[in-house]
Amino acid sequence: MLRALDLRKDFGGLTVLHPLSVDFHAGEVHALMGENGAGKSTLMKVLAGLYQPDAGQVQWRGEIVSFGSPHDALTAGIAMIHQELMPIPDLTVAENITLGVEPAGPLGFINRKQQRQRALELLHELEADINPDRLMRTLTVAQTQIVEIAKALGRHADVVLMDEPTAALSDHEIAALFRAINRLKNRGVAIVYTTHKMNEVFQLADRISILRDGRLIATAPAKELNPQKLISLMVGRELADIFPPRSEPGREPVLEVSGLTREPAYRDINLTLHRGEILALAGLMGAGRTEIASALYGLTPATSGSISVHGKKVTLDSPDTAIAHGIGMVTEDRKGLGIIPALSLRENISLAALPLFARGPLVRHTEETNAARHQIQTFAIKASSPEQPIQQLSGGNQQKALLARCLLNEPEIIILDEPTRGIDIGAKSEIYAVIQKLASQGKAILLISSELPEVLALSHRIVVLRQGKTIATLEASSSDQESLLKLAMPL
Amino acid sequence: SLAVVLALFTGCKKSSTRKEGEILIGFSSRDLSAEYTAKLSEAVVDYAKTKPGVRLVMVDAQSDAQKQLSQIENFISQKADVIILNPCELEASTPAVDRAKAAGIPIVLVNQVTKSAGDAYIGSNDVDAGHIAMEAIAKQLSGKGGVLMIHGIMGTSAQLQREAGAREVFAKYPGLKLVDHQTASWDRAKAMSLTENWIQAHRGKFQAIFAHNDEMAMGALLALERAGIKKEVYVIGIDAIAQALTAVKEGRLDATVFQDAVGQGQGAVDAALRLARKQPGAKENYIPFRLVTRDNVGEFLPKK
Amino acid sequence: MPSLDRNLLHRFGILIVILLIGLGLSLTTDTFLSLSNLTNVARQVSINGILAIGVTFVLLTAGVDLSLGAVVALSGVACATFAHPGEHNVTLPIFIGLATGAACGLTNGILVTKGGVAPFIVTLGMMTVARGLALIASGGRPVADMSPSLTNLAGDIFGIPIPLLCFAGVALLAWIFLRDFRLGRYIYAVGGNENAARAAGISVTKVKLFAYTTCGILTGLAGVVLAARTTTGQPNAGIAYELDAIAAVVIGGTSLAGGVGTVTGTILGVLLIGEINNGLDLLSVSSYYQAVIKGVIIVGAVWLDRRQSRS
Amino acid sequence: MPSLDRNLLHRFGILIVILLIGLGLSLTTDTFLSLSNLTNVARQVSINGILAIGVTFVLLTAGVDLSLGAVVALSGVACATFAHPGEHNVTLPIFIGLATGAACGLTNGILVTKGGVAPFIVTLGMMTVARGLALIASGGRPVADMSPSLTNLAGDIFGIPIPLLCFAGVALLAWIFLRDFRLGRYIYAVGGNENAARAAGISVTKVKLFAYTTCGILTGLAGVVLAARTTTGQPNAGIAYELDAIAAVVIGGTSLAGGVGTVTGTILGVLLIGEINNGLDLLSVSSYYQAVIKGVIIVGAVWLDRRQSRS
Ligand SMILES: Nc1ncnc2c1ncn2[C@@H]1O[C@H](COP(=O)(O)OP(=O)(O)OP(=O)(O)O)[C@@H](O)[C@H]1O
Ligand SMILES: Nc1ncnc2c1ncn2[C@@H]1O[C@H](COP(=O)(O)OP(=O)(O)OP(=O)(O)O)[C@@H](O)[C@H]1O
Ligand SMILES: [Mg+2]
Ligand SMILES: [Mg+2]
Repeated sequence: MLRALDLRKDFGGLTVLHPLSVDFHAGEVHALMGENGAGKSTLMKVLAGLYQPDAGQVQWRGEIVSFGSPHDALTAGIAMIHQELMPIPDLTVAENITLGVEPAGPLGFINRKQQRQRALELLHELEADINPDRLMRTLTVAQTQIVEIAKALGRHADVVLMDEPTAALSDHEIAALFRAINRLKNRGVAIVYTTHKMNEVFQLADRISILRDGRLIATAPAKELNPQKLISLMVGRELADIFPPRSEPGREPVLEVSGLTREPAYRDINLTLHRGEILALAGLMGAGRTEIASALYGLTPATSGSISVHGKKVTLDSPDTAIAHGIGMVTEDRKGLGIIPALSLRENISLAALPLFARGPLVRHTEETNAARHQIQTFAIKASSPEQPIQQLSGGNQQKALLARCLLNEPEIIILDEPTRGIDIGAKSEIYAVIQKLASQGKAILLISSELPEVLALSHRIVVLRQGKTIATLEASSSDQESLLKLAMPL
Repeated sequence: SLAVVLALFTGCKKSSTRKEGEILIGFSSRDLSAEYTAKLSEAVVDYAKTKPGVRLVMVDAQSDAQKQLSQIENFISQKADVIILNPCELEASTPAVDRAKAAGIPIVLVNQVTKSAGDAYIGSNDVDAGHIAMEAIAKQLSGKGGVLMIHGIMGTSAQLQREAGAREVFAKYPGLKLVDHQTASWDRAKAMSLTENWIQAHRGKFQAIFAHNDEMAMGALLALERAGIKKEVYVIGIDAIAQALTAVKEGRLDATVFQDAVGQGQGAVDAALRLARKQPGAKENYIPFRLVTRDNVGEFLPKK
Repeated sequence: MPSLDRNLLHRFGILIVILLIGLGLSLTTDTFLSLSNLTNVARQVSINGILAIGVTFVLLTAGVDLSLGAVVALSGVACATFAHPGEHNVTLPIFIGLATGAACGLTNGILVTKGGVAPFIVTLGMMTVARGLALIASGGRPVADMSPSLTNLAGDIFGIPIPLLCFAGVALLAWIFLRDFRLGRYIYAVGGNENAARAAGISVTKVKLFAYTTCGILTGLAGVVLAARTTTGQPNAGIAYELDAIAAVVIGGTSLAGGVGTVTGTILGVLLIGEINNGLDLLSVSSYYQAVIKGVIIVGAVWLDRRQSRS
Repeated sequence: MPSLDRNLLHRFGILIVILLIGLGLSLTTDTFLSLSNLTNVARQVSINGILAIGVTFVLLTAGVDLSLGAVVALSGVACATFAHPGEHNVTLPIFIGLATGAACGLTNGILVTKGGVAPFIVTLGMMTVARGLALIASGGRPVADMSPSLTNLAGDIFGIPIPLLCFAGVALLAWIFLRDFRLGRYIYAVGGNENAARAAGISVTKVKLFAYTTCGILTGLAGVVLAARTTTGQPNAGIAYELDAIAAVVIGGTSLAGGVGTVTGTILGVLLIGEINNGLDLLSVSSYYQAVIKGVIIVGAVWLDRRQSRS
């Protein structure tokens, strides 16, 4: 139905997509797999009319077409869910969902009732409970992602390009999305799907195309592949075990939290984080994990309760005081609280640790550059040079850069909120190794992740949250996904 | 916060409450940030204070004719007994005069006329000022030579009329050549830059500079002095502001044209009171401009 | 509708300040609350009001328009040139005035969208160009001798100033348009997140062209009203009008970063500025102090408003 | 170091326009390329240059400063008041001028950061307040009778205008600062993404206070230089200077949205504006047409530059 013919895309002399051809069929889920920066998003954006190809063509229902803008692609029946979340912060959820296709009279007078109704239907299809009258800016990242999905579904398109739609979602919402995708499939819609979550691919995909460094490596029916094979095609080598062994945590408490409260997000939270321990916060979307982490990092201080670092009570009212107390954090909101888009990769990496490379007020550029290069190597960040503006990097590579930034400071207490969001499987295993190494060096790590296997395999203990309250604290080694989910579900 | 807002008002209690039999004069000044107008307005205010039973309310139109019109409307609703208007513009301030007349409130114009005649006029004709200044140049150059003219803000009445006066003189002396003319928006720094550029472009081709006000004349003077060619060029401005008078006395500035701010201001108050008390008097009172040179500058310098 | 009505409450702080100042003025002067004075205030705010509504469209798209004052002058001159008595029907000069404004706005829009030049630079350029054109067209002289049928447009009808009716009409249309029309919502979308709007299939170019042209037309209208009110087309009228207009919009809660703001907020901003100007004149505060007090009140009002809406 | 030097090339388009206009002027006039004229241009651009460097700091943080012109006037008046011959040492009035500017800038910064009021409103308020204070302090009259030791500061030293030396010194310091200082980097970070900068442990408040205060100090310096040049402290000097300064910065490629821009770009912007002003006077283009041509050239130059840097 939709076909890429020898498509090529360059950015400033750098070829990001080498001429490649793929077919996408009606009623089929076609997964695009590849490491970070392989060119998956770029391919999708070309198909969606957001980028113009530098060579090659797009064939749509047998005809050569050229989409000058997303508008053209949408009119033709191609919708896209973008990896970069794109909310319009001061419009309502309903307005965001129906953007561009508002039910309106001949003069353009919007029918608010229908608009709200349509939004509710789409949210319902995704089994999401979000009030359509809320302003987008009040939503969490996960909720924003659901709205983006609903927006694309509402186009009733014949092809839906989904670029990591589940990156910010937890299992509950993912299951709902999969049900919706299956319904689309049965209606004859072609789905192009990108993800870094291996289990999803084999659950969903009919066919899989693998990209590496902008080249198409293979296209094969999903049945003919298995995870090992897929990974080795993506990465170009075998990956033995992605989860490294855990080291023994220490006994000495590093971070103690008691009675932490900020209504309505969370109340009476008590936590103790020991030296060398990895403590996970688990819970469903909106359970309050991010909010608690934000309080521990001084981003949004709690209204009551106390926090002690190394036994000393501290007041964390801004991130700089948190950093001064040896706390570092990778935030979940990569775009809003993470990257400085116009600055280079080097400048983004060194930002929080600049005092380390300074003589008095002066920045020592060579040392800074060396440190940045080192981090780029450690985290295998794919960029043309450390001087490339970070906004030009692929989503996964931006995420790696933020991890690199946080760790450059060598904080004692590390808060990781969805640290591997959008990171490819190869890099993930490296990051897991880094996390374990940090723990074995005695750092205390607070991990928030919506990927339960990750939580179970990495952490020592798991605190389960439900609607802002601590429900249970479990030993990771003696827990499983099902019991975790059961605890996290609201009654 | 409430207290802060209310406190703002306590300073000015019932300041606008009328006393019995008091004469209320509304005065709209063209622009109090311009030195000449400020001087005139000060004369109006000070002189009104010496009159018993008179209260004068002054507002500043900041060179905006529409704002001035609003202020006259405000005076009408405050039921002023008489209005003194120092019009921003010849044309655009006309509706203000009409509005006052329609409301039956007598109106005195000062320093600048409008299309509709007021009930009295005190002032001078800016065309004369341009004429006097250019005549002085013509006399200095014996009717032959190159002249540069620095305009005020283009399209303002003073600029238009001063230019018109100057043009009359150019028409009279075919030997006088207008080498270049440009606006410096009444601003000293702009006039300085302009003159610096002119010195580059027209050096030797001009023997005099006529600036539409003294601020700009001072700017031209400073540029010429810096270039060391002041002796070759005759510079004249209009207004006779303090610094210009001092410069004339010191022999730096060649001349300026005096406009009697105090005379105009006091005259306006006298006329306003006559109208309020329905006494007869001259409808128009022209106070002539006078050329100020080193010879007569003593008369104009503020008495110590 | 929800987000907009809610916003009126968000601007509650400004309303409180307006009422407090009004209370203060009615206690300290006899005239402030009089019908004739309130009519005055209404008449006086109309021109700034029309401009502020227009520039609200542009600010919502995250743009800016510095050319308002100069375009007011140019449109006024254009209108007055065709308004000599007996020459043309009264509709022609009005049309010419609006068309001049529209042309300037459209040019701004084209340079911003197709040319990719920052709105600040484009409209600053338009500011000098329009001022120059106004001077050239008028020969630097005010264009007088306007037909009474046109200048009467600044008068009253049933005791209500016609400029106020224009302002009210424009505000009402803009309010409905921005609240309930697709294009109106697209203006918010483009200002809120231009990439998202484009990805949703909205033509960002068209939306911006519309916003700048609408602002231009309303600027033209303000020029016509000003010419009627002062009975002349003044080439040097309207200096710095853009600042008062943009200030009113921003006081009313519109963000210069685009995507947030309402017509009701803008109206409150216009009223606050008008009330301050009127009040300070009524109290006969000396003009040097007026400047200081006006600046302090405006910043203070916005500060209070933001504090209040944060809590 | 690299990212900043790279930007010089990015602004290549503006450099080309400057050189082309220069070539045109040296062909059509005998004087443009003369040493004395170039010295003139240098002298004339200095004040705008100092202001533009200052406001670059503010614009980089995604702020704006509309109070430049009024603060120039206020600082000039303050400086001149203490500069009567024989009263004080020459350093006192200079210090007073700078301190006045610093106080205004700091106030702006506090209102923006602690008060949470939009920079546009804060600095617009400061614009009226500072103008009012300048008029009050001077009684509406130019403060004359300045000591020659101060006014000589507008003169030359070894044939080089002292104002130019000030501009060059300020530009050099700012260039090094924004390139090599931690705080300089933080200014870019805050302007590029304020929330992310905060999350990276940067004190956004301190950075902004620094930017506004620096801008204030440089505005004070411009006020002192202007007072020295015109030998008076003028309460109504500097009107609309902010527009020329911001225009220069934006022409030089600094984004009003913050986070992007360089000192070298700003210098090019300042030179372009200075060259146009000088050239139009040398060619004796009539005032009316000067405005039109100036507007067209500025927009055209930025348009060319953006086209060129896109390819
Ligand atoms: N605007 C741009 N300018 C320059 N290079 C770009 C630009 N956009 C993307 N690239 C480069 O193109 C390459 C492919 O990026 P793309 O976003 O398609 O990767 P991806 O496969 O989606 O990766 P991820 O899994 O991390 O999302 C990357 O190396 C990236 O740096
Ligand atoms: N349905 C909802 N209605 C209103 N507010 C909600 C809703 N869901 C979540 N929130 C808000 O979100 C906050 C908790 O979200 P937080 O981001 O901390 O959760 P999380 O567990 O990290 O989930 P996520 O997976 O979304 O990151 C609370 O402040 C809560 O007010
Ligand atoms: Mg991607
Ligand atoms: Mg979260």
